[in-house]
Amino acid sequence: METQVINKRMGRIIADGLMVAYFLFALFPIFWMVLMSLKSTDELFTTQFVFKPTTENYHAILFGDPRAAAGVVAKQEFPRNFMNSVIISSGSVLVSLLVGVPAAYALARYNFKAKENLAFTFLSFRFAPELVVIIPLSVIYRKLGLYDTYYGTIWVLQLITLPLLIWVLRSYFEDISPDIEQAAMVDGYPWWRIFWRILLPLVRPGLAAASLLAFVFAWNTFMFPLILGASQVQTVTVSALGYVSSAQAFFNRMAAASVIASFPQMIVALSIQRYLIRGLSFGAVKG
Amino acid sequence: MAEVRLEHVYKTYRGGVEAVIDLNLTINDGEFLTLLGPSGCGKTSTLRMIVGLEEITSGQIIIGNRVVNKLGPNERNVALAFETYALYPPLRVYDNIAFCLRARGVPHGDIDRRVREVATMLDITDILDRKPAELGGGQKQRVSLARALVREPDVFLMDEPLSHLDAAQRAHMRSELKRLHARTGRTTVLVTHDQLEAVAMAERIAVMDLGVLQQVGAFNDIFNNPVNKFVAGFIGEPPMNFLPCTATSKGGDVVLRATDGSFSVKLPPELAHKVNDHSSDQIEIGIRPINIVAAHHPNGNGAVEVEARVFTFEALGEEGQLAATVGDQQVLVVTPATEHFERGDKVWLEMQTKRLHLFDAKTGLAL
Amino acid sequence: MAKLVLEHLTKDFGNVRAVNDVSLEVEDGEFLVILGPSGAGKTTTLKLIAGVERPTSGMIYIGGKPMNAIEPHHRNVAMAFESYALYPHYNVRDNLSFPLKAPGRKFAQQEIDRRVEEVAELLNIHMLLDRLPRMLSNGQKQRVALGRAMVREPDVLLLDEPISHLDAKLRHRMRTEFKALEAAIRATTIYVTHDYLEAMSLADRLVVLKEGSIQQIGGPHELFVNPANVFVAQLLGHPQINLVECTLQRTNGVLELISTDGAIKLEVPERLRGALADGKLDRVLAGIRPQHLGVANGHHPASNVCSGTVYVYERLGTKGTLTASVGAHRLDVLTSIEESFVIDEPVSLTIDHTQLSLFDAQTHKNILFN
Amino acid sequence: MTGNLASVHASSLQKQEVRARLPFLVRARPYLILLPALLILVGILIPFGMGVYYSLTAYALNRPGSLDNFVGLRNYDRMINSSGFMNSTTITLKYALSATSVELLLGLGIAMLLNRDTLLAKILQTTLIFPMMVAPVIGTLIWKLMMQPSVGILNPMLNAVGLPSLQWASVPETALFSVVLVDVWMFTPFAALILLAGLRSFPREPFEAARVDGASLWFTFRNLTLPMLTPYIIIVVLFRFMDSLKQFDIIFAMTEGGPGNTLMTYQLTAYRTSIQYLRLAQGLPYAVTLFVVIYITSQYLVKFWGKAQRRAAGYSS
Repeated sequence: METQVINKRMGRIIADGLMVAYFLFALFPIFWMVLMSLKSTDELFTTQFVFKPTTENYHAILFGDPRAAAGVVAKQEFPRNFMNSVIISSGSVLVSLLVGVPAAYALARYNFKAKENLAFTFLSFRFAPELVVIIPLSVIYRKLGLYDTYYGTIWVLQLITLPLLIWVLRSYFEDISPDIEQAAMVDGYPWWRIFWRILLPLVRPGLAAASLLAFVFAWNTFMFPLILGASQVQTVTVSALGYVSSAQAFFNRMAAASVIASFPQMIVALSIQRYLIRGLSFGAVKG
Repeated sequence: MAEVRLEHVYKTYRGGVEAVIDLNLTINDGEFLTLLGPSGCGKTSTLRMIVGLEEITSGQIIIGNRVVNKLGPNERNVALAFETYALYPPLRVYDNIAFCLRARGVPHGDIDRRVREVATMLDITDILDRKPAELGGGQKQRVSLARALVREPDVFLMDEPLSHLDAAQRAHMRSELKRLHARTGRTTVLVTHDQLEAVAMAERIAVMDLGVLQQVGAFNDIFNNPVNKFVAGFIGEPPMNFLPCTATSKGGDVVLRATDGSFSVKLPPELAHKVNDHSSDQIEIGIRPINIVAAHHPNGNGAVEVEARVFTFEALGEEGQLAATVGDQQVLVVTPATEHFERGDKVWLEMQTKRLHLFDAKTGLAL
Repeated sequence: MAKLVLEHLTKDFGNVRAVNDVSLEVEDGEFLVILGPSGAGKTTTLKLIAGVERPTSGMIYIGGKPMNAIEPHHRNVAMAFESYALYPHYNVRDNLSFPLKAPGRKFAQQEIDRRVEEVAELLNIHMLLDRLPRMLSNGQKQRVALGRAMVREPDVLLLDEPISHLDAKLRHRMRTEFKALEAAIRATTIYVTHDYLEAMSLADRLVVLKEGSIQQIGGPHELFVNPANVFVAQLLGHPQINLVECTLQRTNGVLELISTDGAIKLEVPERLRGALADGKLDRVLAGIRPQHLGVANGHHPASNVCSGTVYVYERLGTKGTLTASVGAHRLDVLTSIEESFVIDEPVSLTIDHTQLSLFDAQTHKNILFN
Repeated sequence: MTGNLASVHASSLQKQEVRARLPFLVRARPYLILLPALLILVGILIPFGMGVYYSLTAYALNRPGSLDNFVGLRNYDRMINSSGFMNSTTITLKYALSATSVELLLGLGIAMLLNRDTLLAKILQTTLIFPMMVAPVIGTLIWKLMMQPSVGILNPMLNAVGLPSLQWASVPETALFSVVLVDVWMFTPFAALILLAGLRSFPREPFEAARVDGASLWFTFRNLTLPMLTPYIIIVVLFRFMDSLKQFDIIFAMTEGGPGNTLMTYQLTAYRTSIQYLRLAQGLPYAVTLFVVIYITSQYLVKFWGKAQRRAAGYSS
């Protein structure tokens, strides 16, 4: 009997060891990024961990570099890029909500002929390579004057945020028993009032989580603003690339920009822990 | 086959919840015993301790002549049919039954023979190639039983086997389980919260409540001389009526007066002496609805009867069910199919003294 | 309050006919019970009346007005759902007051509070008013669902299996409580159930449904004693009515029923002789209820007695059920719970032939219904 | 049988039929509330259609009038015979297959470890999703920085354990390894979370029954855990294989398809040819071909997932 107890304990130690190893691999890059963002330029090339942390990098990218030599590309547009990202991401989530929430309800509750293929077409947007749509749009947008505008980028981001919201909310609407809706009808409420006072409140947690997740994916996109945007609507993801290719390799500033650009997602990740699985799997897996 | 002895068995879960308290119970070799009690009374914990799925906090469980506390579930040669059948979803019925034999490395030829043998016994030979989810409740139940029986265990345990079946299947499975036990003579333990099921099937019933064994005995002992108010109230449907009274004795006669003063009755000699020997005067009368005769006018000749008013009367085909109010109490009476009562009528409830029970109001113990 | 009329109501889901040509009149204030096994179309019928389902054909009238073109929220119909369907994010008070705050219903706030308090008192859930549905037991949820349907005193009240999801003990208690409640309900009410005890106890009038079609309409006692067909006879009563296939024989002037294997011989009761007079029927099914069979202890008259052996004995609730095998038949006999029998011991049974029902062996229809 | 219904409403049923239908707005409601979504759907299908059309012409932005020169499948023919096509196809498939398989296996391992519900597992699980939340471009830049010979930390770490330094993405030999490493770092949490949710959705009793049946851990894993986990595995494959087939951000941020053509996948080729060299007609065929491959595979995988879900739940599907 004793051997069984021992190798049970050994098993647990090995398992914990492996788990810690993976989480080191997963979290170290983020930790190292924060570290780099606190290194002053002269200490940049020393690789030891002990150093005097400084906030000069954050200062530089947020308020402009006091010691900037003329030729160096002054990176103070970072705050503007950050605002661009906020506007574009929240804009596309808002449009997707206005369009997606009723559509998700219709796909959950009513059954009509083309329902499943319609739902699958939205899903296929998520998997389709976006270039097939973006390349033609790069021509069309220039003709329509939508190139490098908020509206253009928000419109094309529907490719990312709309399918997610429709599928996740559809699974939340399907969780509500039709009896509850019918009870409200019998209690004397027209359809849209029922939608507003019963159905929406019941999917609110799922709605919030799906919107935040859609915000993160919209925030993280790179190809859309890269091709269909320029200086006007440059997002943090596109601007981050600028640091590396500029003449003077400001790695520590890039790290600072990366930290600020990744900060919102971490908050989102922590706040919607429970609903994460359902969002990531488009409603297929109920965590 | 084997006897199962539980000696001073305790089960305390993390956080101090005492699920089983000082349980002493012997299940004789070849007996069909039911472990009955409301949900949360410790019956399932007891079952899981016998099977080995739950640690035994203290005390001993002996199966046959082996102390099994330290043995794993597969070393105790016991079999459990789960409440939710717990069939292996991806496997066909044949593989479900053969699973434990394959796990023990039994040669292929024997596996096939034993699986077909037990399938014939439970008459599921026609669904051996089907998958669990395609089966009806009754069929799933039989596969779960076959899987437990194929290993010829010393003790066969069942956790609420009939609770997920519809009425017709339940009645059918009740007689099948009884016939199965009669044929195999294997020591069998059934855990259920449904007292109808327990009464209908088992030779002996062990009633548990709040982790404590209340009473063990054959149906007649438990039904006719319950040891306390809990057992009396739990067994029997519709449940026993309880009328709280105060006892006074005047010159050898004992009179029980209802605490709300709505009635008083003189006890016949065989009951009177019990009250006299008892320390407290707070007594509760216990009488089953089938042991009360409702009459339109008083009987009078010394019968233990109480005047009441009809609250509701339900004509149910084979019998009637009368709810009569006595003071602020409601008394249920089962009436013959031919009787009829109107709401608000006066009615006299005569209690059959042979079936009248007396309990101490505070402790609930039978006098 | 209003009279409810259904005219040739039919509802198809794809190629499945859930409700088949149901025509029914429910008087103002009547408590009608619809009884039938699951899948008989009971709930669909309720949902057609409430308007949440559209009829394939046929008309629905409430208080003489056609309802087919009117949306549910414009019909003064209330419904308690089998799944309770309480609003999970509202507490009990808001669930109860929700119908009263519907658009088009002008109830002053204190009128709403008064009605909510009153119905909460009636169903004794006044101490639960601030709780959320998920904190309630099934019994409590059932009462809140009922309260929500009753609170606005609708013209028509629809109750879909209100107490069938409770455990046996609680269900019996709730049935008695419902019986007391019946007096307080003034609306025209349809109560749906699959439990014959609820039907027998609560119904002013009883409708038996099978696969969407009405089998019989009448008082509960009438249906119990005089079932229109074998289905109704088997549905009402536990244990089920015994059915013995017999042939008719006239021996020395007395019309007798002989079971096909000859083990059972019964006299045809007076009231059934007329229907058999034309002699067209040769094979019939004799319906004998278990309570009309008894265990003979020797001194009974010769006729209407048969002998067999004990197949199985089971105590259930207030009675014991003895299943005796008599020839090729298995007869259930109701006994007192105190009895006990040994498997396979011989037993002789007496049959009260006066309570007999007879059914045509082919059509399963009661011979008294032409 | 149904009692003599004194039909107060004797008027013929057909006449009633008109008053029996619900108003038009109510009956059309499902389609009305779907309308906005349908508009956006059309708004995306139009450019998609134009994209396919462009790939059938000789359209190049720097050559006016080239749009009206319809050439049919010539571009596709040229693409297949072009020198870079074979390399592009193999690199796209290699990237997708290696990334998906490593993430699946590593994810399964992590899920099994986290499913043990120890305190440590619960704490670590909250941070499991972080790598996936970082924008792919930014995550790649961080790894690129760590791989930097001068300021990077990876080579010093390798040397510390006695391994030689690597040139990571700057040489063809280790370029693919570097980008797949970043993909694995970023998306293994997805596989782990889905498979963990799968493990936690299993009913407890069958596994207890297996213990009572005396089945070994491996025997239970192979006969019970794996078959019941299949639908979740398919979801991971569906999402990861499709996404890594069209991965753009990681490769672009790391090497823009370099060194040379080593990492020129379909997406990168389509981007460089259409956007950088403005030759839409030559770039689009790559994107359209990738779309067709992904559409067919995802159809098949979704169907397969439906079947697997039924089989895992115990139907013979």
